[in-house]
Amino acid sequence: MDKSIDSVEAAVADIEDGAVVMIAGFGGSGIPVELLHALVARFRATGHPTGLTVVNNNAGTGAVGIAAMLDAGMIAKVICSFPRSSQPQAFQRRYEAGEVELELVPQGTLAERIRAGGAGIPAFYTATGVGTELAAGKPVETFDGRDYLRERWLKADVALVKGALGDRHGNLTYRLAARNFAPIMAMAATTTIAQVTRLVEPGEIEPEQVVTPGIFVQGVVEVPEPAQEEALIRSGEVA
Amino acid sequence: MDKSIDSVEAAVADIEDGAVVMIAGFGGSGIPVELLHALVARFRATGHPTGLTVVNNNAGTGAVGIAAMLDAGMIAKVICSFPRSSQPQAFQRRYEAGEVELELVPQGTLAERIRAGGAGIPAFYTATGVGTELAAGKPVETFDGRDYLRERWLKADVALVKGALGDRHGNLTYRLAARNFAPIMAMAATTTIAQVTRLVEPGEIEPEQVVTPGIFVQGVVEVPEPAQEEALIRSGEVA
Amino acid sequence: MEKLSSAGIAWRAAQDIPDGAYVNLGIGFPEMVARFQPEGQHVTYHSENGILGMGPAPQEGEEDWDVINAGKKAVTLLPGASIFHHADSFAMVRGGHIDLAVLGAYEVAETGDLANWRIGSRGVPAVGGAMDMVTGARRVAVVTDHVTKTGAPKLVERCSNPLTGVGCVARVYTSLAVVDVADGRFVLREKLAAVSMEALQAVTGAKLHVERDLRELRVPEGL
Amino acid sequence: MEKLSSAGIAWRAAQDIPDGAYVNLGIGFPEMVARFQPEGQHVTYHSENGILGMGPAPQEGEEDWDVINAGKKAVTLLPGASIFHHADSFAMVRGGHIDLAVLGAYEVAETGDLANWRIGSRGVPAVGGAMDMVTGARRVAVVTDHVTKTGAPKLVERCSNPLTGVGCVARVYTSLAVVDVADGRFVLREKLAAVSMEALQAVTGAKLHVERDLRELRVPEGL
Repeated sequence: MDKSIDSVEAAVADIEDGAVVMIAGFGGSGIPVELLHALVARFRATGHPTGLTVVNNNAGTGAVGIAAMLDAGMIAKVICSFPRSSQPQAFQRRYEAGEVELELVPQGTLAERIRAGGAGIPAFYTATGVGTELAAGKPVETFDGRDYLRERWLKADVALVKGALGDRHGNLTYRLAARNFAPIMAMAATTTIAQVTRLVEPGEIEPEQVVTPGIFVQGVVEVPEPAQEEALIRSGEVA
Repeated sequence: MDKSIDSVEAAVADIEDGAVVMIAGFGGSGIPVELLHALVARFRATGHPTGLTVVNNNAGTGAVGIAAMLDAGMIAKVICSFPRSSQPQAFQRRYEAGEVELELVPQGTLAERIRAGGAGIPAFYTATGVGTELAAGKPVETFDGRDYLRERWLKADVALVKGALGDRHGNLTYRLAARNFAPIMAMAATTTIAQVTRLVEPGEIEPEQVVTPGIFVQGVVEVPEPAQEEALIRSGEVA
Repeated sequence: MEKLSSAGIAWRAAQDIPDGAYVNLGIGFPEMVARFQPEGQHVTYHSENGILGMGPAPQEGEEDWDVINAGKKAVTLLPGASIFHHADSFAMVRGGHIDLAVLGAYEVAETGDLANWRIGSRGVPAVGGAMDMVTGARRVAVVTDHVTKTGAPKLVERCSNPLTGVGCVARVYTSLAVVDVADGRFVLREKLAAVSMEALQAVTGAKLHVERDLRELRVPEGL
Repeated sequence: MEKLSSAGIAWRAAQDIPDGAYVNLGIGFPEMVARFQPEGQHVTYHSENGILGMGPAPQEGEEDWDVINAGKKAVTLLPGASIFHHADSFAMVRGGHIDLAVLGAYEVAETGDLANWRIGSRGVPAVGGAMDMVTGARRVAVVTDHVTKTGAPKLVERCSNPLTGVGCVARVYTSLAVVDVADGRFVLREKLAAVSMEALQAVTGAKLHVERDLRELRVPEGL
């Protein structure tokens, strides 16, 4: 069972039009830049995939990563908690032109909906958002005297994540706080593709150190010197 | 902020009559034997704590650990998935005599209810148990054409867990599959006490290697050569 | 009546496990399926207590009692194994990440209902992870003798014992046959050559339907 | 009117944080509270993106952009820090494990309602973790100027902007006063000596109640 894939191009080749794509990362940390840019390149060359729904905490910065996808015009909808950044133009333009739909979800509810999708929990209750405009349309239930909203799971066709080590069985580790959404997105997607800084053999990651077990990962591609999105933007060398 | 405690006796001194106590472990793996035996000793000496509700996957084996607590008569109720073992007499006797109440919960639902307790989710839906006698009294809801039961969170006054390393801030690691219920029980209890094989200084556990962050742990006590319950029972040296 | 040994049933069940599958084996007899994994296939075994990549039992005296399976027996970790907590373990199950669960049974109904955790209301009830497994795994198979120790059918129209799950079983490997559950009917896929259709139906508590592709149930000699 | 600087407000808020507390600081101005943690007290700072035990910003040029806070600024990890994923991070928040959240505000109502994520319905809405924080943290405090840039009261009877949470704020540290929310009323706990009761009430959009223990709001010189 070897889940390794030879190139980022091959890794994103099967993503279909209209797919729901979870993209790991918080701000620039954990964004799988090379996978996203391979996806943009594929779209520019072929017109596919298009009409994507992207799930991420944010909605892109500058002209790289998710912003590059927005600029290319391949995203129809964004599900996120914070579609603002230091350079939010890519999203802002599309949003104000009515070219991209926004589903705004509180960050913790977003994380829990994703985790629920991965864990087979179709709905759960949270106090987050009760009494606010983001509660619109959501059933309210009272438990032990407190009101809670019912929230639904969130699943995806594809998750794109960035790992540190990855073995051929799909076991992953992450670099520091680049972990953020990756482990739960890997759980919630039918197909999870991980770019990893180093592809290793099964057994090279200690069983106790595995953060994402291989059962949640369908493809692993080595990107030995990955761009860090924040560093990339600050460097001014924009892809 | 030093959460270390000098002795197992001191670590269990504040557990009150009627408390809900989550006890980590699956079979004999991960059972905090020394904490449990300190609790039994305290009960034998003082008559307290008594009337406990114990949450564990099982209900004790032989005459040690949870079985010793049952034999002592300090447990009023057990919430578990599998109250059978190779030597189930302690529970069986009390159960058949009507001296201990049993709440039987499917193992995955038990784990998820505990996790929900720790994560502030008062209720969630699961397909587990639909159409069975364990669904009795539970609301059923249909999502996307499939029926699910609504299950409530499970919280505790105290969790007793067994770690490998523990630092003074309460950060924990676990030994191999002795991890099992400990991380989620630590989240779900008001007070979590961890016995650890080695008490270390903050910083000695790498941030990425911490399994249970210290925020979930209120007390850490070093037990340098802990008994492993299964090994203890097999050795025939029963406490 | 000629019948397969437990090893024979386990061998037959093992042949259907696809390469690369993530599999959970129930406590007891189903664990035997792992022994007959075909050469060259890679199957990853899951254990409820937080292990993926379980290997066979260690040599006696080499046991590490913190590396056990759901039946509390000592196991080993293969290269590529991982350890996780109980909520993550059942997220794998409930979330549909386990490709196949192989369980034992007291009864399987033609509706796919399974009863395997309790006989009537006797004794101390113990459910473990079975209810989670049968609703969560993508496919549920049963390995069992075709009849009970007293000769009563285990394949029935409706279960008489408390249910583990409703409509959850896809295939049953018995000591006499391989039977699928399809649209509320038992469809016979394979049977031992030495057992006649009439004899098989006589020890089965519900109608066995036969479609074109009925085959002989064969296992290697010596099992 | 005399008023505290931002640093003065942050200093005052920091004095109330108990030793051993787990604290989340909102993006922007609230982050300043960490600078004034009293000597000898141990406070553990949580960041939504999966860090406990955040330390101050690194030297310029030393940034590791995989160690950032919720505002995407580079931070450091202190001894005893831990890293976890986003669902675990918000389990800490939602599960009531964070002792204190300190946030900014557009408006706070005497009912404890908070509006801090959106002005009216203008622009691209962005909520981040604020709604989770105000319902999940055991205690919610606000640091803010007493009035808006145009001089309008921020402490009001009812919020006019979209709510972040209902009845969630326990205490407000402003540039003029420290005000508690208690039983649907604002209770003034401290005020600057130079500001009269009348002047303070005049820039406050709801009745300020005074109980016996009204004290002077004082911060160290130079802040």
